[in-house]
Amino acid sequence: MNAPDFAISLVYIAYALAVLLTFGAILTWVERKQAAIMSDRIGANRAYVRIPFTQVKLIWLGLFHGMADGLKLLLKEDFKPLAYDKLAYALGPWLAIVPVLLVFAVVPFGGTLDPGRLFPSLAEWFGGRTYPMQIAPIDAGILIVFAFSGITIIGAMLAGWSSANKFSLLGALRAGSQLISYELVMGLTVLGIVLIFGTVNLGTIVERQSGTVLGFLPAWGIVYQPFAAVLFLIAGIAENKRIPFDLPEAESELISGYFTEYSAMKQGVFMLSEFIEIAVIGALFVTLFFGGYNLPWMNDTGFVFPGGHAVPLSHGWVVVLQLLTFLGKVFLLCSFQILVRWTLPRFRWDQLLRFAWKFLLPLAIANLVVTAVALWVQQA
Amino acid sequence: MADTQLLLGLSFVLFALGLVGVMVRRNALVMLMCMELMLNAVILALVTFSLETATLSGAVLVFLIFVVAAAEIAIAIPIVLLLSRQRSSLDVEGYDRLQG
Amino acid sequence: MTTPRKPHVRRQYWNEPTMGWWERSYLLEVARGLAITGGVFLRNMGKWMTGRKGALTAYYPEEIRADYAAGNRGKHILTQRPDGRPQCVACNMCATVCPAQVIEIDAAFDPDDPAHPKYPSRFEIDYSRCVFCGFCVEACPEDAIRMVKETPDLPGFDRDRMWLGKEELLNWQPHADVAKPYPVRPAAEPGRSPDA
Amino acid sequence: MTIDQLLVYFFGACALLGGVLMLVARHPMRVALALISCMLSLAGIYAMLGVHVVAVFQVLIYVGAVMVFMVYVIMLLDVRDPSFVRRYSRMLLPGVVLGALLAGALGISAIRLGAPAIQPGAGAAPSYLVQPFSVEFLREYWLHFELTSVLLVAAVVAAIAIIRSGRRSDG
Repeated sequence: MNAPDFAISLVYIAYALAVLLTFGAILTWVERKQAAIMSDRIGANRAYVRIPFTQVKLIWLGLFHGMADGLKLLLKEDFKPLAYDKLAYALGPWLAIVPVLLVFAVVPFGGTLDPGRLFPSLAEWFGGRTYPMQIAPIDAGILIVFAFSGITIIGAMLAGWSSANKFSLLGALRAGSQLISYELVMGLTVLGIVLIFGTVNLGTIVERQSGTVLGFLPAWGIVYQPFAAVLFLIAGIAENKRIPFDLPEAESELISGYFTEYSAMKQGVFMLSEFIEIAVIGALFVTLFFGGYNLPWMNDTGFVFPGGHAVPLSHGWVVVLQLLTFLGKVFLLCSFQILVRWTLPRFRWDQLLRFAWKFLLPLAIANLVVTAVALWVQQA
Repeated sequence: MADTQLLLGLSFVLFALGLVGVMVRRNALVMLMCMELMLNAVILALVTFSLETATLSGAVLVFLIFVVAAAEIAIAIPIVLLLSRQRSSLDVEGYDRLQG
Repeated sequence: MTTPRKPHVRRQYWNEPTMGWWERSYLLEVARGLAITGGVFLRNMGKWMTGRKGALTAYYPEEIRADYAAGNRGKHILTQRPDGRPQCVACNMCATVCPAQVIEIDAAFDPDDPAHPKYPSRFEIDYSRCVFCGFCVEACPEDAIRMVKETPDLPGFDRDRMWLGKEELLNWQPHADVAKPYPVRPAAEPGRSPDA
Repeated sequence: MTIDQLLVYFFGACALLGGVLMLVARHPMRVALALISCMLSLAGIYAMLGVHVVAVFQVLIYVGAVMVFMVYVIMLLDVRDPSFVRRYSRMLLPGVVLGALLAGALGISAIRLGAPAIQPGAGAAPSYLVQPFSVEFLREYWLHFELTSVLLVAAVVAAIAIIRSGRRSDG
């Protein structure tokens, strides 16, 4: 690894962290505001930042509520219960957030970056190398996603078990069985996409989603696998334990489930990881089914419309457009998850597991078999 | 490339640790986990051999070991569950009914 | 050994929802629910984007509800004499009748006004406890306290702000209805000492 | 010494530490945590050696499935028994001696073996990327792969049978 590679990696990591943490902070506000607008209310609008030495208050539709929440969680008393196991208690929040952040390492958030063309003064230093906009372009992309989300399960279970609280323990048990069940469904739905694109490398999967099918449809995964997309989204929402599937932290039954005994920033870390997970699930969905950073009719040089009309763009604009496209799609997905959360009623616990094992899993397997047979027929 | 013999040595030591764990610990669950450690040590050795001989068979064998480990845990855990339900204890020294 | 468990009989309710198999399968209904909430969201969002208000609720302190009842009386005022002094003679009848005991009056002596030598040096109403029953208006012999349609600007971070004093109560927007002409009476005969 | 090599040493030390902690820790949950850290370190070693497939599946199957199951059971069976107070059985001394002997014997044999019989790079270096690896896997070893599924089915059936029999004996 030489200096330019290292610099690019640092830039990517900084970008990914900034994006994820911003999503985590903003989504707390978006969730409240969107819920308010959905139910004819106004929503959070009280927090403000006063410019020092003036009376100018920046309210900005209450955008600073996320900041206020963070500050409150930081400054609150960190109340430590008589934990059953101090080590596991301290480890819980970390195991919950770190794998979620790491998952984003394999998600491509843009096309190919040519820093030499972007900054001509540095062209010599970079020596004409190009970099895919992905922190770790590893060929085992999807597998890594599932590997890391397996670690989050252990985080939730450790947190619940070590709190020495029966509500936490129940929440942890529920978290364990729910996450394992739905991760299985998620893996099986993704296999259809893997079959179609013939790779598990997320970067390649996104590249193969550029272009069009049948002349007008964008060649996105959702066109090939609409059924798998729905199943994946369901399983994804279940994976980040949000409302139709929020049994592990059901407020009305279990106080707040496996992190009942956590307070101050430790609880904040759990909340933050949950909000980041919304964004990560959105990013995965976008990568697998929504064509990632691709816009229809766009390639590395600009737009080429079906009529043969072309709009060439410079490399910088293409990069910016790809980044923005990805962020916009992820934001739409987050918004959709929030819509689901404020619309659907919750499952009962037995219904939740029955839904996973008796409904989603057979459907996912059927989808996989149909896809495999269709591909086999096509190739034969 | 790291030293092959060092990796092999690590694998041996881990295997020995797992073996010692199975022998000296009293808790049934801990014994199971020590067996997992032994399997892990074997996997490390296999990967090292596979790298050393530049063949895939070692890595393939690793996958078969994964499956064996999953099957093993799927059977062993219900047995431990049943034992602990009967004796309400995980202490293997209490399981002496077969001693005759 | 174990008592046989009673067979579970599901209770029938009078308002049991009737669902066809399609609704029972829950698939289309999920999509329909999402469409409804999403539609509401998009409509309200469109209103916000175009500068209209997309909510039924009010910004509470900044925005006064438009739909207060016609008979709502939300604020007390003290009527004034033509010279601007309060008409109140500090008889304490409103404070006595007040069910929530929110009115506090300190009486004082004013030798310069022989007709009404007793006046309130302090007249305060604690709006955090006021029940807006209007008994004080009924009890007042001098027509010195009235209630008007405005609502006091109460919300704040401090409970002390909810005490309105004499100045605030006297500082009303004079309507024709409230500014009652005070009949000018001749001054009291000299020699009669005013009661303290 | 490159940074990769340093990382391999670091992960190796972590794995060793995890293995030792497994013997020392008192509560099964601590043992499980030590084992998880050991497995993650081993996965790190594999990743550093370039065997990405094995590294990912090590995390996916061992940490994500086997250890989750283990932790679940430890959580569920919070049994307090003498094994918490007295960690070691009567076999402590012979066990440790035997373990040391085994490690020593293996180590000596490894040293005496010296260079491997097959020279590295004798054949074409295999690719451990997911796609070539899985193609090779399913082309050469498909029968073994299918047989493992039989093993898994047998395991599941056995597990269900065990649970059933336990339930019957409970009454």
